[in-house]
Amino acid sequence: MAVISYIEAINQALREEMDRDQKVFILGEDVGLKGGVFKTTEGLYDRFGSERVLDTPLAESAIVGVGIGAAAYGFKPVAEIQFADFIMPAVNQIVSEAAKMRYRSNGDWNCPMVVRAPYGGGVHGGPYHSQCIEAMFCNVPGLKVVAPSTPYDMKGLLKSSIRDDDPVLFLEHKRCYRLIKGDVPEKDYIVPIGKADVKREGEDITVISFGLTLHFALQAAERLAKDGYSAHILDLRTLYPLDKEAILEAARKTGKVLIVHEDNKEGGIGGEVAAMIAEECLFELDAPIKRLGAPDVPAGPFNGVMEKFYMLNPDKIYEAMRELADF
Amino acid sequence: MAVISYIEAINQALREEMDRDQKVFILGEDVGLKGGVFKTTEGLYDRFGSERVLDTPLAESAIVGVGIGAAAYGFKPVAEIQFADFIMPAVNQIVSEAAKMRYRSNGDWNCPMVVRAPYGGGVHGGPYHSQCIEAMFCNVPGLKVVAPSTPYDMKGLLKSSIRDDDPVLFLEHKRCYRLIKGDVPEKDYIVPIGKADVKREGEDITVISFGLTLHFALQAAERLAKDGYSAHILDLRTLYPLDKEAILEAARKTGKVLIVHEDNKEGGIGGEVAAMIAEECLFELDAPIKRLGAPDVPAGPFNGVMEKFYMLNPDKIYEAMRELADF
Amino acid sequence: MGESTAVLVEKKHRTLGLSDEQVLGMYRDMLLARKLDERTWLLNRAGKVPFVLSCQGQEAAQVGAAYALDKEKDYLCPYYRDAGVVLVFGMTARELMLNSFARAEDPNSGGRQMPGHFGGKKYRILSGSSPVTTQVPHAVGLALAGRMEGKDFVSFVSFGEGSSNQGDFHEGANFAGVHKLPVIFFCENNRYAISVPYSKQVACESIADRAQGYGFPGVSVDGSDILEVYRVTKEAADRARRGEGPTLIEARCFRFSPHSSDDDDRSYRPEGEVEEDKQYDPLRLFNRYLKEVEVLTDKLEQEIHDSVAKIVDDATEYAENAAPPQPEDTLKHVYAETGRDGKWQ
Amino acid sequence: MGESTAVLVEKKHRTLGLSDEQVLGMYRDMLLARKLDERTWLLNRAGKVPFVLSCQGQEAAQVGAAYALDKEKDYLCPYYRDAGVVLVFGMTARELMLNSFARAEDPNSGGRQMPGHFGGKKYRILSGSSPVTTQVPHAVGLALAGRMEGKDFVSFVSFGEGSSNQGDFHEGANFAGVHKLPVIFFCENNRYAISVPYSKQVACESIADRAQGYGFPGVSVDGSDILEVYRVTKEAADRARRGEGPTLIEARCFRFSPHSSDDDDRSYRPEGEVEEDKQYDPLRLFNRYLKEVEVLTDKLEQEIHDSVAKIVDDATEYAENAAPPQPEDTLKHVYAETGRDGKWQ
Ligand SMILES: Cc1ncc(C[n+]2csc(CCOP(=O)(O)OP(=O)(O)O)c2C)c(N)n1
Ligand SMILES: Cc1ncc(C[n+]2csc(CCOP(=O)(O)OP(=O)(O)O)c2C)c(N)n1
Ligand SMILES: [Mg+2]
Ligand SMILES: [Mg+2]
Repeated sequence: MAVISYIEAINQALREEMDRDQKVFILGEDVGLKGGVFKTTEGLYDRFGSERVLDTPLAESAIVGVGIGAAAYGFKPVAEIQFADFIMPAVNQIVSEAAKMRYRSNGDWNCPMVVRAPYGGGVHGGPYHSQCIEAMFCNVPGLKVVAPSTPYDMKGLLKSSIRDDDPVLFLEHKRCYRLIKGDVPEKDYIVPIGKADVKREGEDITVISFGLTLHFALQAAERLAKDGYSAHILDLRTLYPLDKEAILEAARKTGKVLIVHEDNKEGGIGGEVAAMIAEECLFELDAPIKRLGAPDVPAGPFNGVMEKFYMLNPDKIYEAMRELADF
Repeated sequence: MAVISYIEAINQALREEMDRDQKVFILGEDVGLKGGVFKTTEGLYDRFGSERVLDTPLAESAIVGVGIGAAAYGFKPVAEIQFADFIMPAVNQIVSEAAKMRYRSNGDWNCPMVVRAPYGGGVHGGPYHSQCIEAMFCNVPGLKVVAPSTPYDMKGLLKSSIRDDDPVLFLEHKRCYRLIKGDVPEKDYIVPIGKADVKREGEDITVISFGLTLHFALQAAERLAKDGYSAHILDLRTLYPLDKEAILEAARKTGKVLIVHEDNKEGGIGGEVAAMIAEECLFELDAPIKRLGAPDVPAGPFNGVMEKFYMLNPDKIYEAMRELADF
Repeated sequence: MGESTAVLVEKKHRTLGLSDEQVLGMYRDMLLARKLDERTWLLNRAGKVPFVLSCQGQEAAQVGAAYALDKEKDYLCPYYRDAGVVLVFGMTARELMLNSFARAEDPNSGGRQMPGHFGGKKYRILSGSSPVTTQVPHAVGLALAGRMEGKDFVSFVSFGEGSSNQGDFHEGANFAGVHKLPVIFFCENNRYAISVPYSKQVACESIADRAQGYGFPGVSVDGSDILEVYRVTKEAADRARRGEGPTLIEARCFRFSPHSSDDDDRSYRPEGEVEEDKQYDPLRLFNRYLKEVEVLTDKLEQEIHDSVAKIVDDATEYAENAAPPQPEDTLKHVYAETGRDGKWQ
Repeated sequence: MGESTAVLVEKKHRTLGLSDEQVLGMYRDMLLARKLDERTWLLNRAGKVPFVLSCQGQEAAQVGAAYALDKEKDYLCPYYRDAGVVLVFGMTARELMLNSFARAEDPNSGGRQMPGHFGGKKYRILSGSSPVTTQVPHAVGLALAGRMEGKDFVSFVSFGEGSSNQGDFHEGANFAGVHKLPVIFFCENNRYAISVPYSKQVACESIADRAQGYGFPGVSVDGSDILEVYRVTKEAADRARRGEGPTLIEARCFRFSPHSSDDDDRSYRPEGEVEEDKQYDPLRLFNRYLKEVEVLTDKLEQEIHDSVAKIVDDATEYAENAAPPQPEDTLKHVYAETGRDGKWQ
């Protein structure tokens, strides 16, 4: 085991998968010579050359669309969208094409590609370098949406996503890139897509989250522990399709559920999580299903004061956890 | 009062608003000379000319983007997307631009435009002329999403949307176009955006729906009445932001809630509706919050047998209602 | 002079390296495309086939272009009118009719998609969708994949002129231009996008003018002249295979039918226009050529027409009687069903 | 010969109808843009301003183009480097600094957007966003609105050459071409899209080549030559106002800075390239011209530099001391707050 950062885990996963399978290649803006604006692809251009780490023109629909063609042929493209906010021009290719290729061809063709996209706020990015975009894609059968929170999950899930036979939208929280560090085994391993993970065992309340807010919740749980309450924390990891079984199990465990995500509350994926619980184990609950998200305004004012107001943090999450525990 | 069809209500609303306000104009593919592929804009080209009923090149991002520019200037564009499925290329303009224009400019600019889009299945449209697309947009602050079910609401809500100072995504169920008829006053009236509407009073169960399935639910309610159960039916009408108050009131009314929509169940807007109820009035419920939607596969196989399997209908809804009533 | 013209014209297909058998095959494929198309309209009016998208008027462009490609290795991203293209690449009349009837056995989509949404791995035809122009970047991706594998196949993508106004055309063409990929961008310009005439769609004279902005050649060709279409497409394919990059071809065609079986074109097409356009019926023009050069005799013509009629009858009967999908098939093929390592279960 | 050159050159701005005062104003605006830019880098390195997007190297293109427009009526959809454009249209140094410091009083966005995201109704500058090229169709929409109202304003939209590869460029340009709208598409080609050099972005020689595909003129101009930029933009504006439709202009520029304050260009730019490019520093070239034609004396130069320095100091101080937004301001302006009939409450 070695302690590495969230971003290092990405870089390692990419490198190892490219070593392992000649069909894996990367395409995107500035991914080559520059190694990506966040340096996620650093060193790969030198190692694999300009054809397998392809600097593309500035055109997201083509990045995904060209990837789809190559994937249908049998390659394993890993397309990078520089910021998740800039995935919008590629929505048609992702939703109408990648996600439906298998279904519409009655299983004749498929589209094994990964679309990586750094999302999330807290980086002084303003309204177009801060958004959470998962809700837009968590209603698209044929697509999988993955969003790891730890270096271990990151590496294992990115590998799974690259090896998957279907398209995966792979969300990386950019604030986590260098902030989050953790143990990662030296040898090859994968983490299965579609499985949530308990990140903390507890008895009093259940918190369901992912990404940056998962870490905030873990911090808040420490503080809550001092109050005498123990929090059970589930990391969704895969956002679509959701791991319903794990969600229900976690909800039943304590009977008090708080769902936390960075995205706006209304229409965020917390709604689906809450609905699953309310449909399947309502009578096992001891409290209303609480949700904590951003206010329903466009994500991420640039000004620091406003950004702080907008973003969740461990304190805000602690308050909500405490309130639920007291319920 | 006159009995008119759902599509006639659209045509009337457009004509009256264009008569009323010189700043209203229509743009889209085939909206002019042909009067639209569904004939929603029939007669308007003759009445208002080629400039106010503008046949555009086949390019959805430009249709919306050009509309945004004209709206910012002070016009009231009504952009038509020929089928809701083809809105995908315009997602960037809708989500990044129209919806955020007011916010990002600190209120200096705004974007009073309507984007009309015929959605929904049951018309032998296959995977690209059948989709429900609302879930993709019901998480976008700055945008409003409206989806009327009756001719009365259609006319009143389309007028409100055109008069609104902010962008409205206006969803028309294409199966309802000629299927649904109803009373509409002769004189000018509007229906406010943001308000749900009780379409049937009842005591035993609450059904929350909109669009085509709302009508199916009304039919099912008649059948259920013969079983001795009365259904309370709420029509959401505005899908974003949701009318939380009305939703909670309807849920409290019977304590048993079934949410029905044509869209896929997972990630459909039923999740948000259920979550609101589970968060705000959980202890007033007598049954789990049930949801009925399409199976989680891409919408709308072309083959009739499969399409029938995929789509909801009054029978399927009746079964779910009856089960909940018996609970 | 009639003589010498005939000789001159005769030289044409031979000069292009096409044998008499080949041009007869081309004629047959055009005719088959036309006759299948006519049949689907009848079936539609009889309530047996819910939807039709026509190739009528564009058969020369389609068959001419497809013959210029290598059926054994090239990849296709056709659009919904391209019955003529996919027939040449091996799709059978039965398969096309299965598609029209949306039967379980339809190799394109098993009845899941509307007719005209072609696809078939065995023919190297990538599955297409309804949102126009999305196939353009796909073709570029196929070409990129071929280049990475050191293959010499060409990737052929077709679309209407209206569709060339979508962003995906621009982005795809530019990508191919930058990477000099072996792609043929084939625009079938029938001067209408549903009801919108050419003058309201684009302001350039020819769609081929757009190639300049991507750094590769653009060629405009009479789409009713199958041999000319063959010639320019062959040149493009040769260029592509030599590693010299993409070509944009505009084939100037006519649309003899309404946009689709749901459309009534009388509300927007000038009266008599279609009749006038039919002067340039590619089928008639090629028939005339083949007779002039004495490759097609009256007897041969009769044989071909009879055999095509039989094929169409057989295909119709076969497809009409073929089984529909099972209702529960609706749930299949959303994701891969059997896993590899790390795969979805 | 030196003499006669000077005279010839002198004729240049006069021939273009520009007075000495005007060219001095242009020089001042270029200098102000440059100096404000330099200051924000210092402030960034000092930790006071979180982000910088630079105009350095593109000032001649920006100021030259903006001078060719009518500040009293034309509309702008600028991009993030266009400090030079918005300054000419009236945005003040203080306002730009308020933008950099993300203060409440910032007229562009009240601190909501990153620096360089311009907007201001009073200046007819439509608010811009970060996803590149979305502003192109907006400019077309503004022009359409003007046409519908019978106004004769021109709509000016600028973007980088990398951004010209987005679908929105194509769709917007085509729309304007079809409807012959008064739009100037102004591409500031600095040969890089962040790290990606021109050769990996496009395969055509000049971005102006793309105009042909939209049926209107494309012009490539030396973006370091402010008078040439002025000339071609003036021509485009005149054409537009005469109802003759759009023009695409490529201004060949240089990027003297890294892409942004978050970028380190040493990893991808050849050593010495920037230094070499600085031979064509538009500010220096214009200074030389103005001196050659004896419009700019040493004394005047000193005065202008001093006054610009003062303006920059004042703007910095003003903005640094200006109030930040209130936290709760975050919740404002999602929708209209006061209703008209039928409106959201
Ligand atoms: C993105 C998108 N928008 C709209 C449509 C509806 N539509 C189908 S075909 C068509 C016209 C296509 O015209 P053209 O590209 O010229 O091809 P043609 O049908 O003339 O061969 C339109 C508008 C669509 N399929 N996809
Ligand atoms: C749609 C979109 N994709 C990616 C980005 C990230 N990005 C910002 S600027 C830029 C490069 C722009 O290059 P160019 O258009 O040449 O303008 P320049 O910065 O060189 O002036 C990129 C890739 C973006 N802002 N928007
Ligand atoms: Mg056409
Ligand atoms: Mg550039």
